Amino acid sequence: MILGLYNYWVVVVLMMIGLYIVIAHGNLIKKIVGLNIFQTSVFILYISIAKVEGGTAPILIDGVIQYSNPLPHVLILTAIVVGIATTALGLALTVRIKEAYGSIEEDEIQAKDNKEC
Amino acid sequence: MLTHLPVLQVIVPLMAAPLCLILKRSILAWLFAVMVSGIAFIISITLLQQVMTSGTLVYELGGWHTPWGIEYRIDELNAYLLLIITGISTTVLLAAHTSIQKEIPKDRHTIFYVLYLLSLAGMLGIVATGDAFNVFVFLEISSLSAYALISLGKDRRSLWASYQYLIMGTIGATFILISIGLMYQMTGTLNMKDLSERLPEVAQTRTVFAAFAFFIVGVCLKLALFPLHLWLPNAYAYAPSIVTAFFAATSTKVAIYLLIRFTFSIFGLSFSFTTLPLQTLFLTLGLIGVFAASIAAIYQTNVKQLFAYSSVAQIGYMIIGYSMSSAAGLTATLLHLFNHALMKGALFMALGAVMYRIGSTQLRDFQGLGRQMPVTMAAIVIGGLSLIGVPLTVGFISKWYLVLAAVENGWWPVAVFILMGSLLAIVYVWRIVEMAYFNKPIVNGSDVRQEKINEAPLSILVPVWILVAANIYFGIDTRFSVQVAQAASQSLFGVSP
Amino acid sequence: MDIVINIGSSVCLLLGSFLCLTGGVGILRFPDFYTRMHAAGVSDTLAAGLILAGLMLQIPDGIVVLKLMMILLMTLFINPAASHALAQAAMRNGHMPVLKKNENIEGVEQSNP
Amino acid sequence: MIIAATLAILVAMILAISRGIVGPTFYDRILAVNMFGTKTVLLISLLGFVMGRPEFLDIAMVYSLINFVSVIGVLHFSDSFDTKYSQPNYIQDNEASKEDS
Amino acid sequence: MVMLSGIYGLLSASFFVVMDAVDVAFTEASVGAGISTLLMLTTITMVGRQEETERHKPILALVTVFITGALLVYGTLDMPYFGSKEAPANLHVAPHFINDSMKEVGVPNMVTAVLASYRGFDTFGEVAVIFTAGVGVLALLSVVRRPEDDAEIEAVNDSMHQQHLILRVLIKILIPFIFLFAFYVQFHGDYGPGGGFQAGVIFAAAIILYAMLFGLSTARRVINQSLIQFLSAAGVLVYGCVGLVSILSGGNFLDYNVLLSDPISGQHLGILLIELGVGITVASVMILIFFNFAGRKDGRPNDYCNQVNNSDINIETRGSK
Repeated sequence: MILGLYNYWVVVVLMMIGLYIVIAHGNLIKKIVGLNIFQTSVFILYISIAKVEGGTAPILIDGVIQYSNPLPHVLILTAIVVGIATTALGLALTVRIKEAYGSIEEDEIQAKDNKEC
Repeated sequence: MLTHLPVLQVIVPLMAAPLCLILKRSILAWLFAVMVSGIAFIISITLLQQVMTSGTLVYELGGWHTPWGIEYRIDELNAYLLLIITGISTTVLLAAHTSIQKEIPKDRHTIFYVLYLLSLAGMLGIVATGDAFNVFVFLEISSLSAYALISLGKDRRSLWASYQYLIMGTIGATFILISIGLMYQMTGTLNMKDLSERLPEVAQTRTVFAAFAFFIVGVCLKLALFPLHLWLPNAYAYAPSIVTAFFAATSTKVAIYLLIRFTFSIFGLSFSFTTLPLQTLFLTLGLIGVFAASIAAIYQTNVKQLFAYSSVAQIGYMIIGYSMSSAAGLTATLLHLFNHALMKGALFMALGAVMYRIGSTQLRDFQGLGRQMPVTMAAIVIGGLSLIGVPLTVGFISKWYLVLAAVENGWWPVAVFILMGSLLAIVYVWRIVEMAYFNKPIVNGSDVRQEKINEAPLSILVPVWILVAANIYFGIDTRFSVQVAQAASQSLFGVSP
Repeated sequence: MDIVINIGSSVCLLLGSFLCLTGGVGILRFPDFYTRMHAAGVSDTLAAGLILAGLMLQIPDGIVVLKLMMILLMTLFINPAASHALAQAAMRNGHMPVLKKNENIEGVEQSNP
Repeated sequence: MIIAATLAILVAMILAISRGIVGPTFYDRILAVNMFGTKTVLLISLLGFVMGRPEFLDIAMVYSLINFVSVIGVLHFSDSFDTKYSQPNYIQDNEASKEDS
Repeated sequence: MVMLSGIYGLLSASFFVVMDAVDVAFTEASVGAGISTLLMLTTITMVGRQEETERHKPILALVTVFITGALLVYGTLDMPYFGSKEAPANLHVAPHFINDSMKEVGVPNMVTAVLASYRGFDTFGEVAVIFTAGVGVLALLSVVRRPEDDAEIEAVNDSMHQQHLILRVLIKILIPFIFLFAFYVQFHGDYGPGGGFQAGVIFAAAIILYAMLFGLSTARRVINQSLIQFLSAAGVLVYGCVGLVSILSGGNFLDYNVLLSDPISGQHLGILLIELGVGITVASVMILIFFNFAGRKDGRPNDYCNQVNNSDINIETRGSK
């Protein structure tokens, strides 16, 4: 009964892990990894929505009438692109931060900023 | 061609951006960007006229009928927002060429314009679209370019600010994505109109409640509402001045638009304000935001940061108006959107002029600037007065409507609090005025200011004064802004079930 | 004829799975990097070949077989090359295989058998 | 038969991933990832057959390619890693041992 | 950590295959496991691998995480069951795509039909997003290159890459096949999984492979910076121009029906062109991003650092006196 929702709970767990990494880790690269996990969990949520029992991949072939829902797939394709764009930009920022501050630990950067102020 | 205006509004800047990258030469890119932004401005004026005369415009992209395709749906609220964004963008761009000379390395000037146009296109896309997922896509265009623009700042802290913004912004956007996914799951559609028709059937489910909550949190992150505002002051303070002027005047407005659009048009008024204690929540957060941010602003030593905190406070005012969930309150919010865009645009651009001349916006460097840069400082003072809400400026108009709306709702204490918030604004504006006019320029031996500081170049002053003049003009002649804001809020209340 | 093909494919698949498992156990149980690599690299390549061959026998559809062939070729090219590069990089960066005490490379003190 | 092979591969994947987590050296992890990648290629090919849509072998192909690219990438960049991170905890002296093993 | 995230990418991609989302699996495989892992590796080599185990704000993090998680679990309670055919999501809009897309668009792959035609504007936005990322990375990381640097780097590279002889030979053989595969994916997207985005990533992967093994400057000689900048802009423009042409021929933006006299072949042409635009932009932006990351590593970032530091000082001078 309630197990009919297990797939969504996997998403929740992944999302919690991702979010935890983003907030709790001080390392800038790890934060971005966390962000990736967080985003991927949302992708899985969408794809789970699209799955239809007994359906097959949404590419027409003869003799199949039950397909999975193609719309979330399209949305997620777009979202993946957005995700990689964000990752690339975030990593580029990390590189620049390392060059400017000499560190990629959140605490150290903040300490250096406070000293300047 | 007129029927294509809704889409041209967005794709003109969007396609101009890659062209700009091909242009290479900075001056060419600037002229091109100004031209494009000007065209967008003209389009938005035409759109507003069309909407006011003939009602909501609908444009089906790709010729597919909704809900299968994506549609653009322009009503009074959208047209109003489009006008604000393109207007501010054009004025700010006029000053860009001079201002970025000293703030951005030479080889990145073209890239700056490309990103600027992308950001503009992203915001316009968010506002114009009538499709929930399309909102997310354009939200990301505007945010990604925003991160890059902010990181172009001269100070290394701009990088850190941009990184923080990136993390917060992405979490916010992903929350919005979750919310759209949940809504899609319950209704099977992404079109806003269709959503608003199909959501009431499932409004009692916990899934829709979760979708609503996720949306509110996500958009509040983007909005920099009080407890989630931490990214904003740094991002505004260390970004290049032009970028700050543009974002302060527009980007939070777009987030407010999203909030209004989703809560009023999609979830519907009755749902939005009954499932969550939204009214109390937003009222409290708005009030705390006004006070906390104003007090924080008083203690800032960097003028840019000071005004950034003041932006957070102003967002608080808008949220207060929004939380009244009455037509009058919403009108006040919309008016304040417009007016705040004018004030902050003028103020941050004037700061850009200061930055251009003295290379700093630290408060202590403002000593005696009143005499050295009288025209710029006059602009800052008028902007500050407007922020306080002195009569004859736009600030007064929006505060007036806000107080009226509060009184109409019977929320007397709120009205009092709003007035007290203005008192705090007096304090921080006064600090600048005092520093600039009542202190002598630093002339002691430290040879910092051995060369005389001149008035800022005309190419910055003209756009600044255009906005300042608009501040005064719309403070006296309120017909236009009030009329449009009222039409917009009435249409929202008309739509809601 | 069909039965022969079926049996052939089953045998291939089973052998492949067995090799997969051995490789998996090997990568976990062997004492040092180089032996693990031996387990992974050798058994993996053969296992991939067998499984893909087994699949090829299952469906005599032209394009599918062609794709499987491509995958097989890629695996055959890539796996040994990757293993080679990996071993070389490890070697260059100062990784030494674990040897028995009496089989020491000259001049190398063995600390950890 | 295919199901059995799928299961075997899943088990092998688990073993590989545990080696990847345990380490102990950097190269062990790369090895595990590489093996994991190969297994995924096989898994996807098999899954195509399980689901009766063997056209989707394209994905397996991309996988093998990407797997290769990432292993090469790791190696390429590992040249610039400090060797101290690879912790030669078996052997103290690396100088004398060049190609003679 | 990064290795594991690569594995994670692979795993989630296999999950997508199980969920029937082949196109998504395709993309996630090439992006999640490939490109983003590579970028992370590059970043790590540039910033060093120092790690701090200490977590700050763990309580705040836990509280936030649990509130979010609880909210989502709460939200799932009223969801239709996983895989249910009666879920509203599968009843309202989607059946139209499944049943009528062949008639209206004429493409067997529904995902491509929806992506390129029904929701073509989303895809335009997606191209713009990737273009934005490319420009953003350019803004952050591009360094002005000097010829003498190139020579020096080349010398270093030569010594460094001597040992990869086998790989180099192998890659020389493989690269044409990879290109072939990329073109196959690009133009076969109507019928099977694939399309412009995936093809672009594969194409970029081939170039990146080449750059890693033969040195960046060798690769740059083939594809220089201004060329990829131009191409990345051109892809967006191709896409946009298809839309403008359809406006000019009397349809709405991105209405491919009006491109040719026959709507179905118009759709085919439109989809072909926009996928081409997507492919060009994605490939060039990926290459652009990688080159700028790697170029930053090999190049002389110190110049820029000094410049930044100097400007910092300029800012502070007035205040500090």
